[in-house]
Amino acid sequence: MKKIINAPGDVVLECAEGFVAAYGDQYEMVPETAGIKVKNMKDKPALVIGGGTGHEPMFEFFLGENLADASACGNIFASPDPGTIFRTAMSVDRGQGVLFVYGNYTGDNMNFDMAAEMLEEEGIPSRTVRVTDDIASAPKDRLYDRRGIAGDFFVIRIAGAATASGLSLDEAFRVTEKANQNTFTIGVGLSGATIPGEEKPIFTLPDGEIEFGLGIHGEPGVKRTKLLPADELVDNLYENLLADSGIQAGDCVCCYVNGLGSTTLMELCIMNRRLRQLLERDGIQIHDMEVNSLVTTQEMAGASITLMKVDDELKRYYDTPCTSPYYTRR
Amino acid sequence: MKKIINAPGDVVLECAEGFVAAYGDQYEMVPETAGIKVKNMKDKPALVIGGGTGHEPMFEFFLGENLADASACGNIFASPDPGTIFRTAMSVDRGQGVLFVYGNYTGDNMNFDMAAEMLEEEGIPSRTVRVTDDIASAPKDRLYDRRGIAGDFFVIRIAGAATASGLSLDEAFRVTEKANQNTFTIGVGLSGATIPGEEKPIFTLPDGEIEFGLGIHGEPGVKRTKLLPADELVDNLYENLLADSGIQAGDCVCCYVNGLGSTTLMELCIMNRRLRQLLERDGIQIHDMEVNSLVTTQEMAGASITLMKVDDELKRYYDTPCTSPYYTRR
Amino acid sequence: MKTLSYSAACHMLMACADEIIKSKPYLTEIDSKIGDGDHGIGMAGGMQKALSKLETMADGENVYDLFQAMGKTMLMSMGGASGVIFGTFFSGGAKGKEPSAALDARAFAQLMADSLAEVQRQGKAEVGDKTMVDALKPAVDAMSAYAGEDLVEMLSLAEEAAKEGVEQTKQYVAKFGRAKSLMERAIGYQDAGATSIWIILRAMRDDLKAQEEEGIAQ
Amino acid sequence: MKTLSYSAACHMLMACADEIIKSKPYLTEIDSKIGDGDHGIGMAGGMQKALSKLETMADGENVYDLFQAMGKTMLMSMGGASGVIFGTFFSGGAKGKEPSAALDARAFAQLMADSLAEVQRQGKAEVGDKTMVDALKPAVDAMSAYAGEDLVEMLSLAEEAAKEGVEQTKQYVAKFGRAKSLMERAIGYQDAGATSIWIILRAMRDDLKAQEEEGIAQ
Ligand SMILES: Nc1ncnc2c1ncn2[C@@H]1O[C@H](COP(=O)(O)OP(=O)(O)O)[C@@H](O)[C@H]1O
Ligand SMILES: Nc1ncnc2c1ncn2[C@@H]1O[C@H](COP(=O)(O)OP(=O)(O)O)[C@@H](O)[C@H]1O
Ligand SMILES: [Mg+2]
Ligand SMILES: [Mg+2]
Ligand SMILES: [Mg+2]
Ligand SMILES: [Mg+2]
Repeated sequence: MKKIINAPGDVVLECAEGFVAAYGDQYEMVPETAGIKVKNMKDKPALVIGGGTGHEPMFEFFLGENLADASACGNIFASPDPGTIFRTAMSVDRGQGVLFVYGNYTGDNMNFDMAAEMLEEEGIPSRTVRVTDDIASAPKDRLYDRRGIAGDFFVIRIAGAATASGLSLDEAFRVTEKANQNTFTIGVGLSGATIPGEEKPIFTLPDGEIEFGLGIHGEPGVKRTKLLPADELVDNLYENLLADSGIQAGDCVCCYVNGLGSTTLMELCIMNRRLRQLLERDGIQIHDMEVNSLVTTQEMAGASITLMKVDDELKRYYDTPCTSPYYTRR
Repeated sequence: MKKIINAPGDVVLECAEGFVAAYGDQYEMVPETAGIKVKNMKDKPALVIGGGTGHEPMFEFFLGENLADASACGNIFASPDPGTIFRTAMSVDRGQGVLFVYGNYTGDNMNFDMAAEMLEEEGIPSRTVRVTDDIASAPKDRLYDRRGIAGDFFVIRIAGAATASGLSLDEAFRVTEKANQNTFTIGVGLSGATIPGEEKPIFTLPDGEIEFGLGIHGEPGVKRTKLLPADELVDNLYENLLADSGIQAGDCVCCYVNGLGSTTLMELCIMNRRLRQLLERDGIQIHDMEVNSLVTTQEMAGASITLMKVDDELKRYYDTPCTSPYYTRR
Repeated sequence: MKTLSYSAACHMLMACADEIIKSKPYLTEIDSKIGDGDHGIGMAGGMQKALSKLETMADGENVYDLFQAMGKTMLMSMGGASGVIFGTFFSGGAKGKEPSAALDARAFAQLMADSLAEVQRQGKAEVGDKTMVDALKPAVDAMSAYAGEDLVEMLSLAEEAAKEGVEQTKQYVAKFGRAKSLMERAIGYQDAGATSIWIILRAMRDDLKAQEEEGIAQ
Repeated sequence: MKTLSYSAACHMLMACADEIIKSKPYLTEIDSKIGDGDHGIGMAGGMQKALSKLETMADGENVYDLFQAMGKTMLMSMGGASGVIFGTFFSGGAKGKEPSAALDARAFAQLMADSLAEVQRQGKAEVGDKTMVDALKPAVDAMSAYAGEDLVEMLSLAEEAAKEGVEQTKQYVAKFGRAKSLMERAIGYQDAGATSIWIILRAMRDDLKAQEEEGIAQ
């Protein structure tokens, strides 16, 4: 895969600089990091997200009004160091503490926890929500082992609305963790992806095969099958989601069909069409549906379906309008 | 390339249905077509865009407040028939006429012109702007032969703002045509793309090579080179744009870096970083910059740079806020 | 056959549609080589709609109406450049003509010539651009040059010229459609649209001949 | 060598950094086979920063400060899992220890054992998971089992155990990092982080031996 880059070691910083070059009226770099922050930070608990880069727009650019306040960015698919996370948090702390939201991966957990300790030494309280939506990554009884994938989108939206709503850090944490507990995703991979500067794709799939449960860094999934028609594929993903989440008739959900990079919006919409049919068939109420590619894996082909079971409280935060260059809700 | 579809013949309709499944509060199908329209059409000249599908979100989904009112959709990369265009226009006409905006391609021109004749027979006036921003597709003295590519984005935004601003059809046409005359794009392709249901990619590039001036349906470009570093690539595209457009120090421009499908936002931001450096170096004023993938070619890898030279009038329409699921400006 | 009556014309146009529908896999295969493989699908779809339309028109009187209805139906359902091009091939020449109950060889040749002119006005293609014009132009030329009165004979000449035109397209680089991006690589392959024109002209000839032999026609 | 003085320890840690920096292409090559090829780059980058830090610490007194500074510098600059893991390898055991001007074999072995514990607390890897723990655990076991007083001899045993540990990683499937996605296909290749541990222990041994021979050390 050819990539439009300069030196591979510079991609993360240059990417952020190019974003600020375009959207510098709203955003600025966090000093001494490759992360970005909002320019006019409000008086509220700070929401800091982050992790490895390469999933754009997620993390890096998922900032704005009622979204996150700053992103702590590591290298591609690699966690930022604790210093970067600490500086990022400090840059947006307004004396009301910091809520960290990121995907549940060993590297991120270790580095963010260290940053949290550093904040504590400065007397700044923090809370952490590790997104664990990927139902294929570990069985139900090892929830703490589940990875965070496209569900980041929902959990961070709730966190953004909650931290901006006047809630205390502890309350915003509670609501966000509740969103996380109610968010379930399963994905399917169709082809590999290449990291800028590398020669080989991070994984490959035989011609005509797809992999269920594949992670957003190419982590192995749960089964390989032949390519299925879209409807059958969605049926399959949906059944897994319902079985794992226990979502049933009468429940109310927000839905998100996410593309991994090179899967087209056309394909994602075709999937969403079937998803709606299934939910309606099963008497599950649809609070909202989104179709987009917000949590990507470079040029990987594939998609995931996320369901977030919502009660009145989660709906209220979900319905809060939010703005950013790549995702807006009014 | 594997695609997530059902029957290849159903992709266009199912795609639209899946979009409406998600965003049905704002949009609905145009009866008897695979196109979409806004639900609450205002009293104003109607803005109808369209053409072949497969460029999502462009055309199909580029509708909303201060954007287009309806899209007339053909098959993938193939113009809709005149009946479809006619029905689409009728569905949003409010007695103030119809402004058509679409890319300049023989097939689209023939079909839209026939639809315009049909409207005329019904006593409905229409005006047409054919986007001709691709400077690589024909020399300056054959402007009418130039294709419409990513510049669709700017021209349709201006058209959306103009038709919603209280201007008459003729005035909105004049402003939109002015935007078109001042919009210049050049692109580069890095890899091919496959149409759903087809086996072979629509074109292929040798390993490590890129093609300048490639069209958004795989039309041949003007030269092939080795893959260049991002900055060098941008320098090259930029020089071509300046030479062709005559944009110079003191002029004011809106800029758009567009990805073709599988080129990541990271790469596009890296390109934009350099673009800003060049414009600042040359004393060209930047009114606005956007980095996104709004005019795509399935999973093609590549990107283009668009410059629109703006005066006070164009700036005013450009700055009008607009909303749609995949592009919003506030 | 010296005059083409309304009912004979209707029969003939339905035969054209049948032949194109039968040739769907063949046309698709040709379009796959250098195009996007949808020509057979598109043409067959349009022809199917045209057939249904013609079936409702048994009782008409103006021959030109048949050509116009056929073209318009294709035009309004197919989309793409070929919807307009082939729609216009059928309807373009008939447009604005004085109603007529039958056509002689002269009138038929004129109809085809006017259709060609309209196709070229719409599509801007010239001979050598690797399009259906490469088959249609020589066929029209052959018909215009024909001094006799026999429609079957005239259409035989047209069919031969079209066939030769299809052959010629193999050596051209394409100026329209998907094949354009292949540049020199399109050389050696025939154009799908030109092939359709040949099939249509052949179907016309064969059908009129059969009608004559069966004595249905005068 | 029976005691590791502050200055000898500083020299030794700088030698570790030098060796890793020199091994950058080798480590990169190993990581390319089953990882993402950045291990050499990451380690060399962290070590470079650590070197600069150690250069400013010539005048210190507490040996543990050196280990802590080295680890913290790596931790705060490298990122990823390996930044924490290798940072913790250097600083984890030193944390909370009473200040000390020198270390004997016992204290050094204890320092390494405590570091291992801290690495495992952070990273959750066990022997057999194809990580640096596969080299570090046997090395720590060898040091803990060593009853003598000679640091060079003890580190030789550690180096041998680590080398054997690296060898063992070839037969494992990975439980962490990029190699995880290769599953069985990772078998046959050694782990990059384990290789780094071996290089570090070898550098410690070689440097102390050289210091002893040059009579710099006591
Ligand atoms: N401008 C044109 N003038 C005449 N014929 C054309 C023109 N453009 C396309 N064609 C004909 O249409 C054929 C392709 O038709 P089809 O495959 O149905 O459409 P598409 O190219 O949209 O897939 C070509 O083989 C060519 O003969
Ligand atoms: N959880 C862990 N525990 C112990 N060592 C680990 C762990 N995760 C990774 N490692 C070590 O880190 C090495 C990879 O380092 P490096 O290539 O720098 O990082 P990355 O995997 O982020 O590219 C592996 O070879 C392994 O030895
Ligand atoms: Mg075709
Ligand atoms: Mg086609
Ligand atoms: Mg890495
Ligand atoms: Mg690595």
